[in-house]
Amino acid sequence: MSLADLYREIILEHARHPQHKGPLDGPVTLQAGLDNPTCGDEVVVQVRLGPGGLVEAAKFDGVGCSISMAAASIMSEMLVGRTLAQVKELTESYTAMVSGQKAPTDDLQDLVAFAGVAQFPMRVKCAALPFHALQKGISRYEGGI
Amino acid sequence: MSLADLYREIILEHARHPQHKGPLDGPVTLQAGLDNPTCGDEVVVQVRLGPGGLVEAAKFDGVGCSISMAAASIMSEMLVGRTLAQVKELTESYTAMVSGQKAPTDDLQDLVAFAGVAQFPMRVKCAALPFHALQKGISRYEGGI
Amino acid sequence: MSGRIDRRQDFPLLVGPEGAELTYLDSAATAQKPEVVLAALAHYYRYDNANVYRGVYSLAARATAAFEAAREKVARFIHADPDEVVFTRGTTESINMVAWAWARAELKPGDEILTSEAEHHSNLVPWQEAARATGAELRFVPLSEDKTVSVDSVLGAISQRTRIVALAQVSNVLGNLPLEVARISEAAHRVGAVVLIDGAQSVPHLPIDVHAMDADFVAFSGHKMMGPTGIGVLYGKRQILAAMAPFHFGGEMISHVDPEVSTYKDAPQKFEGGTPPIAQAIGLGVACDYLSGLDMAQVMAHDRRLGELAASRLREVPGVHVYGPRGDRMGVVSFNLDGVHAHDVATALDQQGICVRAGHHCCQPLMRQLGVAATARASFYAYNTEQDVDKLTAGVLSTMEFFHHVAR
Amino acid sequence: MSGRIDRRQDFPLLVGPEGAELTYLDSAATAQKPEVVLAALAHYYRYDNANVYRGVYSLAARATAAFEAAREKVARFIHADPDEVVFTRGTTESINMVAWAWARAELKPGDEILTSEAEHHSNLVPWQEAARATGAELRFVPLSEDKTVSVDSVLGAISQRTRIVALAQVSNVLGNLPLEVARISEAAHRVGAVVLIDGAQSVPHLPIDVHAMDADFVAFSGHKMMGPTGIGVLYGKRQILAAMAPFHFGGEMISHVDPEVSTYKDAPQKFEGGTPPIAQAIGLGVACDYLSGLDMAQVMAHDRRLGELAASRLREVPGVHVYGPRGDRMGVVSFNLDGVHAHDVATALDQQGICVRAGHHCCQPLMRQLGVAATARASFYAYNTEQDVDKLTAGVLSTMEFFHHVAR
Ligand SMILES: Cc1ncc(COP(=O)(O)O)c(C=O)c1O
Ligand SMILES: Cc1ncc(COP(=O)(O)O)c(C=O)c1O
Repeated sequence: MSLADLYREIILEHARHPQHKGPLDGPVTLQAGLDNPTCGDEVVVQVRLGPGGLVEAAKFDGVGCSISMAAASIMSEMLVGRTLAQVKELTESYTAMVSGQKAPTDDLQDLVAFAGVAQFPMRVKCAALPFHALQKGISRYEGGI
Repeated sequence: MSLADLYREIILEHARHPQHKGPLDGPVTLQAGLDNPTCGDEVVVQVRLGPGGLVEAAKFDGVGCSISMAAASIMSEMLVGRTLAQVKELTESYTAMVSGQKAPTDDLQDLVAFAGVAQFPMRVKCAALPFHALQKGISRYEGGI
Repeated sequence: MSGRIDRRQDFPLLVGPEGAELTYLDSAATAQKPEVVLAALAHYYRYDNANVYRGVYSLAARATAAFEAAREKVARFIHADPDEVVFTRGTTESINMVAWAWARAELKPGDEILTSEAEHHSNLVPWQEAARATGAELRFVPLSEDKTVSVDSVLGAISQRTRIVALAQVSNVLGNLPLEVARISEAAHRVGAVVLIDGAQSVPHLPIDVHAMDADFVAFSGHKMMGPTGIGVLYGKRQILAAMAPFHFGGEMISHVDPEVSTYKDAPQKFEGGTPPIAQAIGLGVACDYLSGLDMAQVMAHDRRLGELAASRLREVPGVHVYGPRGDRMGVVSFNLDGVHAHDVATALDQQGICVRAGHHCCQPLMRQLGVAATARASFYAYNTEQDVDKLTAGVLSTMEFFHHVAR
Repeated sequence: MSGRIDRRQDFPLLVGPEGAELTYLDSAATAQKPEVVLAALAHYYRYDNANVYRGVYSLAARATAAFEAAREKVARFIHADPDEVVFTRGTTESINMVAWAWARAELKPGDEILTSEAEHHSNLVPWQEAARATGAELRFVPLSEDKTVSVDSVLGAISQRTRIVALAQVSNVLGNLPLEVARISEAAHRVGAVVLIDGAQSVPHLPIDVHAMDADFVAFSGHKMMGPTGIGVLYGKRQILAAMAPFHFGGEMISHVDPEVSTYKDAPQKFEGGTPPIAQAIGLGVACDYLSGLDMAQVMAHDRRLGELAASRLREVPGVHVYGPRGDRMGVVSFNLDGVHAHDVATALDQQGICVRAGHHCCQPLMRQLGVAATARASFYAYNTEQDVDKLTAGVLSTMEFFHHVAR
């Protein structure tokens, strides 16, 4: 395992120039914040559903390491145009990959760059953080909270 | 070290037939109770000083193992006729012997039987208990309490 | 089947430093440790030593993984979930944690704490203090003739005012068969009370399923189950741990800390402020695996067999009194010799290479119930054998001899 | 003289399982253990393992003697008397013991607890809770420009209402030179306040004389001073321990137990309810001897030399920020790289065999004072060498390189 296996170019790029960062303008359908108290990373995810229940816009905000910030950035980008069911599927697929339970699959697209995280056990939480926040937002929304 | 080195005949004899056991009749000049919470042994010592500041009577009461009961019995016997200063000297000499800091000396008389205790570290407290109660009584008396 | 286990060779202390056989009969005070546990401690310190949770480097990852794997092993051993396993220093701290963090928040005047006079001081004094602090009342289950606690008398003593039932599953003096906790839990829960089981003498010696017992808390010590000193467990049901306030405030149990106010993590971390006993938890995990390898049903059968054998042999010796149940029992056997103090018995046996404990066994009220100042106590574990019982019986006979005939 | 110590060979983890050199720079989180400490643990379990105080047999006598000898060694190490040394699990438990048993009995509304925003959570959160429980007020010493606590600002912040001053002698983030505690004690005692020193980062690294410091309490952890996990100390002045209520109620801390009420032993036993961490105390005693053998003045000089060297080397790297005092300092060096998160720095260094910690170091309020979310931290001990500083500097340079140039 070399450092470059973890920090793929696309991760460093997104960490340096995060996409979809900042508050979501307009109506917010679901949102949630989550942090990792052990390391201090914090991320907030906001999503708006549009016609047909498709994600119309997604944004994140927060502070953290390149892994968590890049994951939040790529995630936000990929959410747009998906149904909640598809978002949940993607989330499961991704978290299984970063925790080493599953090999990367094509549906993960750019998120495949995080496959190396599985070799760095203390960084799995960083990579999963934005997706866990998203999950929290979804289950709150579905629970009517 | 054999068992007979610890439990000399005179010790077993006094343990079976303790002398000076029970409450002191008549005036009590000084007294104190002490226990060893770890093992549950308890001893109370009562002393009356007579003319010339000599011990006129000494009694003990309590429950405990043969070592502590025999020590109390022999101690009570030996106190009679001594001044408080002599009693204190005897106490120091004895406790030094049972804790292994000093070889037995003639002034200890029958108490020399407890010399073997020094080889049984967990029993030193038993042998010293009645003398520690006595010390407590003396310092209370001298402190005017 | 037969409860015959022979694993002496795994216990360096028992085979003796220079081949001197030691007859160690004080496992109720602390157990000897198998080599695998010592090896796990050394391995941890030599190859994985780092603080847990806090570091991102690989060494810290190894330490954290080993520590959490230990929690899983302990959880599996008692059929709990890992997040219900709080690491403490031992039974005493586990019970005190409940007496401070749960009882002081929950109890009020009029409430009753139900315990017994047969308890170890560690399951009595914390409740005395909690009662004093909250105004709750301490009540005692009436003891049976043999001074043991029976389920029926517990059921009879539970009232509408009972808020907590705190009892040892096996007494460290009487060696009773384990209380049927499930029946107690059912009755206690019916009146809205919680159940705390002092498992110090049961968890090491029998198969334990905390969910089947349905107790709210179970406290036990690692050192009595072949694990290291300095580690113990408070098992707590998920919901009760979630509602309970933390006890040790500080590093690693917090979520957010502002200068004036803080928020806390979920259980079990919430209750594990500060650097935990990392190596000790790992050692305890290995001890659990070792015991599971022996099969806890076998361990219990072995224990019972030696306890029953020792009790009946000692009862045959004229002038020996054996306390506790007359028939079926666990491997804890308290006894006294007529006219010989328990300390003298222990010293005499020690001279013959037999380690038994003498004293009040941290059970002063029970001693008073038994009408004695102290007892001698032999207690067995998986590494003991029938030969150890033979030696004990022979040792007691010769002690009797020495004090009653010799040197008269 | 020069503070040059080279004892790597005593630390199995540092020479590596199969010869792989590890650059361990996280001793502020936990220290590595010398072989003599591991040998003492193994020896205890193999040859002396028995419960303390409780048995009259020879094995128990050996265990008790070893345990009490350990207390004497620790006492000697900090120039205390043995009965002023209470064994706990670590700094966190030691401070919580004071916050529960002392503070909750002594503090009332209007009283002030004086601490700082530079404290470890373990010396902050217990006081937040004690303040909330008693109505006392939490006050913070103003920090200097470099965010350290200075004696002068402490003296200025002590008021007639101050009842306790609770401060770390050395910060686990800033690596300041040790506070001159004696001056603080004098001022605090003048207004009737007590002083608690969090010695987690000072006791392991410098000569300590608690009587000269005149602090009322000093808390520290064994695992940070080359001892085992699961053991720590609360030093308390004899009079204050005598007046303080116990905290862990149960076995071996009692004097007399009646069903309804109990009396307690004197300190230190009063505070050590239940089976103590016996093996761990013995290991800590050996660690104290090992450190004394190195000479604590040398240990401190070595620490300072490496800390000052690392800080100045890192400061020379463009884009690196080093926190804490600019000149003289101890061997704890927190830093950040422009545009690279501390976790990424730690992972990058780990790939080069260098262990540094990254995060808030259990000091969230201090992080806010420093205006950062996290820092990387290198911390040194007697087994580290100048080569370790070289590796750190080279590692930081190549990390900078990787994140700023490679893969752009
Ligand atoms: C300054 C300071 N105080 C307290 C602690 C807590 O020590 P422990 O985790 O051993 O209880 C630490 C160590 O993390 C520390 O550095
Ligand atoms: C029944 C019982 N409860 C509690 C304890 C206390 O355990 P520890 O000393 O490990 O805290 C013991 C052991 O001495 C025990 O036998």
